Amino acid sequence: MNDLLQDYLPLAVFLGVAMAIGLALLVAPFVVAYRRPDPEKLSAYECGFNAFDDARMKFDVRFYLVAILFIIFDLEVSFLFPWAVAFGELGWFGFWSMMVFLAVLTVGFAYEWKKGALEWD
Amino acid sequence: MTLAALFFYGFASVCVASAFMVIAARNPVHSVLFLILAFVNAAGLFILAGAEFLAMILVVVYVGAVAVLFLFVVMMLDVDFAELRRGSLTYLPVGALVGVVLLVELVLALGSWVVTGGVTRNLAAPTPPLATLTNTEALGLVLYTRYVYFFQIAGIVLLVAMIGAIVLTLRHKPKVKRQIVADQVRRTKASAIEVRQVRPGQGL
Amino acid sequence: MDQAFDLPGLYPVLPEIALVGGAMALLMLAAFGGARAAGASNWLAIVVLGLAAVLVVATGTGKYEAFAGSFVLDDFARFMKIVTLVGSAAAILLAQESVGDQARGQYEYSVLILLSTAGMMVMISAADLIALYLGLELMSLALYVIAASERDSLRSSEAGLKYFVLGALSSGMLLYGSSLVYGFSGTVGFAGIARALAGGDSGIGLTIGLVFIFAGLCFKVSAVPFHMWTPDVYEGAPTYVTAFFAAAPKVAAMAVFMRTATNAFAPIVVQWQQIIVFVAIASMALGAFAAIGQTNIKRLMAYSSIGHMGFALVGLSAATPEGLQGVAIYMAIYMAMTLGAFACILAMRRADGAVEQIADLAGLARRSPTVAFFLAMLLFSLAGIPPLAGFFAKFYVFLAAIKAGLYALAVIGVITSVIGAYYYLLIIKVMYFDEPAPAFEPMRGELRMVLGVSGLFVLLFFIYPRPVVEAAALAAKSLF
Amino acid sequence: MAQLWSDYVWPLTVMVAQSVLLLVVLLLAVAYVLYADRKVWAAVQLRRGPNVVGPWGLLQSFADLLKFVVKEPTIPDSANKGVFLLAPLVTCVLALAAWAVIPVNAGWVIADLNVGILYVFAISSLMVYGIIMGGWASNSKYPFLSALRSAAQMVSYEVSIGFVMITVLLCVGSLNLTDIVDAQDSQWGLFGWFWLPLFPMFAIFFISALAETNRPPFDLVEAESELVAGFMVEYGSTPYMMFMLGEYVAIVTMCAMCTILFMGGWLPPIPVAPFTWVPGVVWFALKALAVFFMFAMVKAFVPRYRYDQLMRLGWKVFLPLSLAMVAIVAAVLQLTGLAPR
Repeated sequence: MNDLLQDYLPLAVFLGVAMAIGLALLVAPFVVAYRRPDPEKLSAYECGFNAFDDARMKFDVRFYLVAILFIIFDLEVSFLFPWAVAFGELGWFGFWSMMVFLAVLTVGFAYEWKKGALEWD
Repeated sequence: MTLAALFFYGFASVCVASAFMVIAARNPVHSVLFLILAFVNAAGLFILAGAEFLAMILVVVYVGAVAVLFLFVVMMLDVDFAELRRGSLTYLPVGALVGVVLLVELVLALGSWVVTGGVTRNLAAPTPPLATLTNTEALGLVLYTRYVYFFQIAGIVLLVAMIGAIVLTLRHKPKVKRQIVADQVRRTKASAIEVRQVRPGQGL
Repeated sequence: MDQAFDLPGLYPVLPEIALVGGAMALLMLAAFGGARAAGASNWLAIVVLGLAAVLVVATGTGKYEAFAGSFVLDDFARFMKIVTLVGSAAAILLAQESVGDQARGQYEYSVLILLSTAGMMVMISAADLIALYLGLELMSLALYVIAASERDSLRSSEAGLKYFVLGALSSGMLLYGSSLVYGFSGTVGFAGIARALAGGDSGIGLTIGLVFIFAGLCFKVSAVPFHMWTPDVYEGAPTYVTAFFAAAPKVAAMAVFMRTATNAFAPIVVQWQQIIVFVAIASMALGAFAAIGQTNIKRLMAYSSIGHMGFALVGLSAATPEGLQGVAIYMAIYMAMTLGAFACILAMRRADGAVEQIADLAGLARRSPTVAFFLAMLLFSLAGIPPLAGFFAKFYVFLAAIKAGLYALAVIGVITSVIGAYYYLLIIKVMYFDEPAPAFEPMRGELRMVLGVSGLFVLLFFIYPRPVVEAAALAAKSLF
Repeated sequence: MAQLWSDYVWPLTVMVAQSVLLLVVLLLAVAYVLYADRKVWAAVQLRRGPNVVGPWGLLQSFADLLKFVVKEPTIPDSANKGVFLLAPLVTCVLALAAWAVIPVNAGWVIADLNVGILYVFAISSLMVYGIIMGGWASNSKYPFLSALRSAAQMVSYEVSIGFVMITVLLCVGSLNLTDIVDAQDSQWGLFGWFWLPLFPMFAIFFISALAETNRPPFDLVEAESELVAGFMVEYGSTPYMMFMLGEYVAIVTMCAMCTILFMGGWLPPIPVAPFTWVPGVVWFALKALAVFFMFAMVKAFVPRYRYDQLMRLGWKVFLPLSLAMVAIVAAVLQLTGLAPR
């Protein structure tokens, strides 16, 4: 337990140092650089003319579908990690256990494919 | 160990504070970003508890996948959350009451908690010491054999989620021309080119 | 690795495997087999449910355990599983709509029903908190999708969303309770929890955990403090979906409620008895009073089902084998009555679409006397008028309550059922004595079948009640 | 007091020193990787590339840094200021964070985590936030479209990367990155590394890494002909540079991961005398550089994918292929009894 935390302490230190470097870079131009903002300079870019309307808009539900499918497959991958690590000791039972799990999700995948959820139009 | 305690209080207080900000922030995107902060701090707490695998999975699944979906929804859906929120103040007393009740119960429950011999004796699969087995492997050793039933049900739940996502969201636009790679590859010279003799002045 | 996991151990789980395997096969067949296979999916789903029922019966009697005790197949599980499977099959029959309803032709409906039923079976057999939770989620997730399945209908989407949000809240409570129970007892198995409770040194934490678990389960059976979703979801969801919601999931949730209460929390029966008594009284009262003003028949059925869950919980609060026998009988009869009533509601359709106001039933007796007669019988039975099945259902639970010394509860139950009779009789009055409203379209064959079977069951139950009563007695005994 | 020194202050100082050292080396490496990228690209197009600042243009990247720092930072009026500035910070810090667990030689690693590869996986799944946040906070149309595209794109290839990692883990039996390299140590040298038995997965990993880091041919995020510069349109000065820095650090990370997973990390290609004398870190750098050379070449001569083709490749080709390979590799290991115990 203590050993475990000792593994993570350098990680925390490293993240701290990385954060410091990042912050330094971010702040640097605000300190040293010349600044003279004007309204034209600070307007949103839209190919040279003023923006027609707000950039917040509704978009295709397809992006949500991709995100949802990703969550499902991400979970599948998460289930695979401990399996892969313990694989040698699990034997055939563990192997088939995972194959059944993957088969269930492959059925879902085939269904998605056939329904056209993976098409992009 | 004092360092561990320091980290614990750091993670815990940031976690609670950001959880509070999730409901207090005016901008829903800020809410989600605070939610992510809360998740990351919870992962930190998991590590302090020795559950490094769960900590990473928390980050991968909740921060890397679920919160992305949340962000999609609140950033891009263009919902006027201020409007939605307007009525919510009237429910505040009820919500606060429920929250207080939960808090009191939690305090009562944990206040009386002593790890009795019974608790540790009853454990179905005690965690092996970290020195001998990483907790990823310890999990792997029981999840797919001893707890195969739960594991498979989890698979079926994911299947239902897939079907549900498609039933509820998939719509096909009519008249979309799609690229069918197999058809393109299958074209040969014979099927694609026709050689015709064109007589001058007559055309085809 | 662990030799306990050889294949013969899977024998009692075969019905679940059949359901899930059947659902996946159906999904593949319908997705790849074209329109004809998709059209046949409802019938195939019924075949799969039948197969599962046969497999349940084929296990004979006695108690089997699988997966280190997470899965129990005893007489109680068998009884409840058969009831659930019949309920799901009937719901698919009711949904087999031949004429132009919009969502038809979607084979996902029957696949989701199969998977949801698999979740119910897992719940019914659950002997630990993880199995309970997973079964519940499997069931609910499919239900959320089904509730919102008519995407173009605002009401359906709203119903799905409401159901989902409140359902997620209830799952959260259940999980919170489960984690408290696990933390204080060190185990998730029901037997282990009972041992820890009997040991007596577990403090208040287990009781608080119990309260939260019960709150989560009350959501699922729509008992009173957690009933808010019921009327809106019943009204908003497509009617054939409501018919499903009102039947099988309630049975499964009640079954898991019974097993949790009697197996895991047996040593603190005094504590949970109080909760159940309160919930039962509140549900009966709300079911009786709130239903009176309703004009929409689906909303009315929602309040009616809340009331009926209250009556069923009267049996559970007795915490005796007789009481649980009463609940088992109650759930079987309740399901028959509900499905019959929904067959009639689904038949309320005119050329311009389905209607669902009580006023639309006016003069039904003159338009189609047979349907009116059966519906009247079902309503009488729901009201609990002898000698119909509904009377016996109430009789057994009240009897058990009196035997357990819960006199006040039994008296309140009788009073609320008298009040509740008022609105059932009101519908009968509308059907028989009001000026006829425009006629409905003729009833479909499947609806006739469901209505006929449930009507006859309700009507003739008193002649030969033994099989159900005895099976329920066996079932209740196996819990103790 | 002396105990406080030996227990806390000294170890912490060492850790900070190590971290700073690694980060400085990493940033220097990135500066020259950037230079190499431009040079390779230029060479393919028969140009010179940067050749003015310093001998052969070697100081070009440092001049760029200086230029960015003295440029005027602008924050659009309509932007969400906090998130706008947070986005580049997140991108940059996350990209650097992955390096905490990457071993460049036996024992040369900041934090030797048991779950190292999962940590890298987690970090790479978080990289999408910088882009979404930047795209959203700019409150401008091009960044918005770009953020959408990139989120869907990165998420799609994440899954295949996960499956590829699983196949490697099956052969190793540990999540620790040092263990993964050690598992490739054999008498056959480079033929014992995983690129040979898992060649299809190596290819999938390489291509997915391109997509994951938004490199050409999958750079639809910035696709200058349609989205101008994607989510970075509104950025300038160091915030812009931090996005670029994050991107390149992520590329170098992916090269390093390729090296560790498939090319034996710091192991010499032929385990005999003259090769074993060379320090491991040199081998590691050489291998990572070789992978980066492929990155650069792909950028130079593969045309950009169309969005639907990109999604098709991810979901319909890589996902089923890598999923099948997980099953096949597991079956083969189980049948031959080669699975590590």
